[in-house]
Amino acid sequence: MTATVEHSNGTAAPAAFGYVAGSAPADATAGERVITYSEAVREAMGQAMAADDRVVLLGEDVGVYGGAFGVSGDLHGRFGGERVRDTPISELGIVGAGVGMALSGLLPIVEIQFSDFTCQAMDQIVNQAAKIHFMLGGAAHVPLVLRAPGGSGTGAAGQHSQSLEAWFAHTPGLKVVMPSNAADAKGLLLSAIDDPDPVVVLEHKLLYKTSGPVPVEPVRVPIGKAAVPRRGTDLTMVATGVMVSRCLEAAARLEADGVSASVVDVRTLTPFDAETVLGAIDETGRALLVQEAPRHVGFMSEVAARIAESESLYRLLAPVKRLCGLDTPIPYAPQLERSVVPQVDDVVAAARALAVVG
Amino acid sequence: MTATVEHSNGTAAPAAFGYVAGSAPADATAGERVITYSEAVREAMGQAMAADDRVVLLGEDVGVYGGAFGVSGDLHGRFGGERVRDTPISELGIVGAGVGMALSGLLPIVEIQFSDFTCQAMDQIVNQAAKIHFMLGGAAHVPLVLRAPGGSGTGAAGQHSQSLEAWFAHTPGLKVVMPSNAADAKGLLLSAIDDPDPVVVLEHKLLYKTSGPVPVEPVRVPIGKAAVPRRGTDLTMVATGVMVSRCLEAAARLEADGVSASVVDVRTLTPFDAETVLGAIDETGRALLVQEAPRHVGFMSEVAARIAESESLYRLLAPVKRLCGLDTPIPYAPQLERSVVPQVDDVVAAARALAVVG
Amino acid sequence: MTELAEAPAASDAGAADPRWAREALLTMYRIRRFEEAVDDLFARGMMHGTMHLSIGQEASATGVCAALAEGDLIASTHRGHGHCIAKGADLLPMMAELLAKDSGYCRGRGGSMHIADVAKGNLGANGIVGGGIPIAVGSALAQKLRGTGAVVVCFFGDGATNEGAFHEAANLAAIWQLPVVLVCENNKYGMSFSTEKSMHVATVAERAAAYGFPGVRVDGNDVEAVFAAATEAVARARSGGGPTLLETMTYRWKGHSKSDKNLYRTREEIEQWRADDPIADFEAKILDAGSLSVEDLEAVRTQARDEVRDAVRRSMQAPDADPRAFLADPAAAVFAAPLGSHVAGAPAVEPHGLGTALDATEESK
Amino acid sequence: MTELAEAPAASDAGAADPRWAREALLTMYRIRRFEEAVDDLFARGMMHGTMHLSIGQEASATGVCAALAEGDLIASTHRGHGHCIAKGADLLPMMAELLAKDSGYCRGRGGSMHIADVAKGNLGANGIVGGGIPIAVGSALAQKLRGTGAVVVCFFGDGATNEGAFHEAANLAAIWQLPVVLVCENNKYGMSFSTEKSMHVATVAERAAAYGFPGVRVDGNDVEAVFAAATEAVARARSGGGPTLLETMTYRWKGHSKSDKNLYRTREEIEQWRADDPIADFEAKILDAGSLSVEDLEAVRTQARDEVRDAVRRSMQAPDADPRAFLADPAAAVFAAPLGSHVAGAPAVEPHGLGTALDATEESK
Ligand SMILES: Cc1ncc(C[n+]2csc(CCOP(=O)(O)OP(=O)(O)O)c2C)c(N)n1
Ligand SMILES: Cc1ncc(C[n+]2csc(CCOP(=O)(O)OP(=O)(O)O)c2C)c(N)n1
Ligand SMILES: [Mg+2]
Ligand SMILES: [Mg+2]
Repeated sequence: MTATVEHSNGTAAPAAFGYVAGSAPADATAGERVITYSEAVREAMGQAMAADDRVVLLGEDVGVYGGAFGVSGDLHGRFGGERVRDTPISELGIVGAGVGMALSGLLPIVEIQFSDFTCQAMDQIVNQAAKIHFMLGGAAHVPLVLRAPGGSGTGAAGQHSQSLEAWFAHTPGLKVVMPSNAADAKGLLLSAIDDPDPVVVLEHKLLYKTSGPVPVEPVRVPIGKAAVPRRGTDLTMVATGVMVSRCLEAAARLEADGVSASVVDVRTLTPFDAETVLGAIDETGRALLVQEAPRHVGFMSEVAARIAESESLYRLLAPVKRLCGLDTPIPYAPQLERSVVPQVDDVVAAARALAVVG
Repeated sequence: MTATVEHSNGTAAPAAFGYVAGSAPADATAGERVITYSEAVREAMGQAMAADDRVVLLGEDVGVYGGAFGVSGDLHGRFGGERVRDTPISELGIVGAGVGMALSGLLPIVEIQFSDFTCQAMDQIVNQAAKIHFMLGGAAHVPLVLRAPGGSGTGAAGQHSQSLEAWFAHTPGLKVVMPSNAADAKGLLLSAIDDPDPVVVLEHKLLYKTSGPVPVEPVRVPIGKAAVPRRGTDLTMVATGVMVSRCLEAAARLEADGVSASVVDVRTLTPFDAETVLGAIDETGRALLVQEAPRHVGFMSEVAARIAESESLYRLLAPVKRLCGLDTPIPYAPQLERSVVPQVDDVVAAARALAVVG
Repeated sequence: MTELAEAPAASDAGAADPRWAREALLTMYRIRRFEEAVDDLFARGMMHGTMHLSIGQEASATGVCAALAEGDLIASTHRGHGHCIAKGADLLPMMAELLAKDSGYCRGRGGSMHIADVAKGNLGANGIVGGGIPIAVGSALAQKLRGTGAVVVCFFGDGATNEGAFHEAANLAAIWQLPVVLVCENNKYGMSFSTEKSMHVATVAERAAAYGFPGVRVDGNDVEAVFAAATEAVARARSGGGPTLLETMTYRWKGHSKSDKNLYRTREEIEQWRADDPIADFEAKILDAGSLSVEDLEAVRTQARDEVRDAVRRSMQAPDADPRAFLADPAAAVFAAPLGSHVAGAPAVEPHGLGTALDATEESK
Repeated sequence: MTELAEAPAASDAGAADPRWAREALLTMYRIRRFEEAVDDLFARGMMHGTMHLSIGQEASATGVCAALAEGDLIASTHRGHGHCIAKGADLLPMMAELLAKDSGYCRGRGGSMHIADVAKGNLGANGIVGGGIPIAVGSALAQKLRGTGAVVVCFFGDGATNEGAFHEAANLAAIWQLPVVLVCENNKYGMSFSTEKSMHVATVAERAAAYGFPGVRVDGNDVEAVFAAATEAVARARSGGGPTLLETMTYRWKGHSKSDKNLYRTREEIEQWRADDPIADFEAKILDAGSLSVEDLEAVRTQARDEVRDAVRRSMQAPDADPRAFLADPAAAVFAAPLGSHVAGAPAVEPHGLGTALDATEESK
């Protein structure tokens, strides 16, 4: 599971909805080095905090402990407890506090230890943060960043392993990103901090320790742009989160068999970059949609729907194929846990089958 | 907006997952009379409570007040405050209490005043109720019924008008039903009370005052079966909740223009009756998918995905068309509120356009 | 940091001070007349949605907001017209909002339950019981970090104190010793469920014991008493002494909302509380103190009545919120427009000790 | 209604009573040896996931559960091995669960954070901080409505008392005067955040003041003191006197979980608490009282060690949870199998005063 460089060359092009970063971007190819995904997240936060006193981080154990997954690391040492603020175990309270801070001149980043605990804070995320700008007729906005790791693979079982992106993507007023590699982890987070609207950044536990080249400078990856880290001719894999690297690995293996696959990294679920995603599907006429979350009413349902209601439908050479997590909670036992979400072998098998249909 | 009888003849056929009601159903055609949707819900609760002391209702203002929408009505008078229990404003607490009651020999029905307030209780719904049976390896189960009205149209604005069914449908371990008429409101609720698993029953505020024929006897409508209240030849409308009656009205109007439409009432979102829904789409080759919820990653995305990945794809005469709520919160002003969710005119227009494509 | 206007000292204030008395009375009348007009418009089918009226509770909003300085903030509730008016909102855009006009505070998108007047320091009503409390606490944390000196008041009802949001937010306010005043307007019912049944303690105020800050109960129908207690709590907050839970005992004369059949309370109880009319009580005190004349009071009444009539008349004539404009670009309504700075929604208080934007810093690289 | 076994009277119990002392000591050793084995298996890479060990906290689980009668229930936490063992679970299916075996309590689907032994009255561990509290309260409401006479104990940590779930559930328990004991195991930290920082009151026990029921703090490392306090609270609950918040002061010797580098506490603090070893303390008391001999204590230790070794050995040999069987019908794992009655998950207590099922009634029509 290696992160790739091809799709990490984000530039601070205007994001959707007209929000433009205030300065020209640094050149993305200059000054890269290989760091981990979690270092990249930390670097983004550190650079933003150094540059702007309004940026603050709060969450459970983000201080001396350095974060449940070690992501905040030394930020507490660098910026102190006022700006890197440990909180009690009160997800609803701290997301709400983030909303209030965002309404009052700060740029808060709230870390939720596991994305599963957003359940505790759904009112503040959905009924407050997402809707305030709209309900107030534009009189206020909520520049809140919510960071939370999702996903399975660590044996943490049903309440600590969910992939909940579909809920957030279905909530008008939220922007939702899922960085799949270190460079995007940094660049998308910088864009999220920049963004005047609430942005949910869904990181992935298994990716934290993966590495990739990341620009030294605070280079934003625009919210609203998908990436195409690999182009092939026989089928197009569309993936989110940890599934992007699985698809890339599968694509590499398939190449040996003479099957040539494109891989699209959705990156931004809302706003969704239909142009890039459908364009890449049109090129091959076969779509394999891969997500970790359960299939039923998941994000890939939306991608399939976009195909079904567009001209892309006429370019399909085979029915769309979704490869998703089973419609079950995530079990504890490693052998069961692996069996309920797509693995590289599953992607290879599904791709092979799809490549010959029709 | 009139409820129809065609698809209300539920029988207590075995529901999905092998759960069979313990007795033969009463004959559904016998002993019907016209009552409102909210009377039908109340009747189901009353009959279940009369028949089984384990059935209890709890929620905010369900007692003397009779429920925020008057649904519980006289149940408090009939069954007393122990079994029709007013609670403080504590959604998380009362859903959790329902889970504990369900684990301890009772059959609780928890009413949430507006489905928007499930946000407060998501932990108990999603991390507890939905997963306990699975996480405990089957050692316990949670026969909890969660009733909550969703939908817009009453001027209650963004925090009181959401249609959140996609979240619940995407949560493994929950069964999700959306009765669209009075008979189903009774019959699906009876099945939900019968069901050994947690069932989320999403009622609709605008439907509460609509009427339709409802069996006097406690006739269950099986969970897991869609209904086809109208069969046509030119296109198939697939709808949920309040959109079913809008589609039926639209279909009646279209008939005058020579456009013949089927209408499918999904009724059960999980488990989803793909056979009936896709079967009805196959018959016409044109699918108009209609929901009140925002389009992006909504339930109709799943229906579209099912088409796109099945043989139904080859029978399509035109791309699938979704007609959904806008991807915005629900605004307050009546003219704005109407404009963000599909109205009968919108269905008619979309159907007309779809009928001539391809 | 902007200097905050001084709040009137408690000693000057009260029925005996003609200026203060007139202001407080006018505010209470504005609230009452505004809500009577709303009630009427609703009854005549000219208003949409549902309405939660605070008639009978005017002294609480008025006394609390009178204790605030310019730049201070409030977060309000579903029963928020009074808070909004007491915090200085204009009646015209308020009424326009309720009448679904484009000139309403929320351009017709929010309605009664979401009216905010951010410029005046009202962070907004809230349709979610308890929803505003964590937000107010977060705003207070921002005031503290930014060193603005501003105090945040959060209004909520007795019923809201049974929500987890109250608990979590109160605890955060306590541990961080934030400049916030938690004002619980105890009108004896959360919808239909009485405080006797919804909690097993006699007062909401004593719930402060769980957080280690003062809890104070006051006659919420006595505008002077509310003002005095709020002034003390605000002073504590402003001086770094941390939060206070202030419980104002009051009563709503009208039903909870439009669906209320008043089955859970007796006519006698309602009558008894109506006899304790905060406005009439205060008028009697004013006349006792001799600070204003009967004619002065009449003038206040007339002014409030005229302002409300004017707001109704003018908003009736205003253009409706326009779905076509809205539908042309719904995303523009959902997401914030491009902004030079993120600081919007904040009161007109300069950041203190806070640096420049990331972009500016980058440019200087 | 099933008659509940009498809990041992507090007067008989303690170090001086050989039977009680032996049982309590054995339970504490079982917990410690079990968790040491887990720690070891984990360190050797033979165990998956993460583990929250309660080593150092054994007296709390043991003393509380000793106060319970058969048919009473508990709800537990992420740090739940001790509760589970103290409530009578078998070590073999516990260990098998952690080793991802099909014979585990949860068939490998739950792991450490979801172990339940419903038959023994353990409603389950919970991966969600505070998640079990409303569930325990609901179970207590069911006991009351069904007239079972059973009491429900809910364990949670100090950190959990900052969650809204604690507040809402405590309030429900209070207003309905439920037979529930809320046991807060205060080990001074919620992960890394100390109670001094996470709350502005000195004790968790005083938070009971917000709900109007007793709050009691006890030395959680003294199994006799815990037992005595729990016995009183359980008796209150059983006799209709409502809930108690019981705060047991204790300490976890190990890190919060596997990711803990112990940066937030000092070596001295850890050493100081390790010196207050609940097991060694109790052994000293037993020897003081002369109820058991040194050889008796040695026999207890041996028994616990052997039981744990046996559980490890036998579960290592047991078949793994099988993905093929699982994948053959995942829905069968997610949803309940057809059941003649809904009553499962309930303790083996007969319904009291409750009627027949809807189906039966219908048949009789
Ligand atoms: C989270 C949530 N639950 C329930 C409701 C429905 N509701 C609106 S107001 C209200 C009563 C609130 O009582 P209280 O806090 O005492 O305020 P009051 O209405 O008395 O001013 C209820 C139950 C809601 N809006 N939000
Ligand atoms: C809702 C929720 N928030 C955060 C966590 C992560 N977490 C697991 S245990 C824990 C600390 C709990 O502290 P406490 O309640 O004192 O129990 P202890 O671990 O000390 O036994 C945290 C923050 C969680 N599991 N659930
Ligand atoms: Mg109230
Ligand atoms: Mg602790």
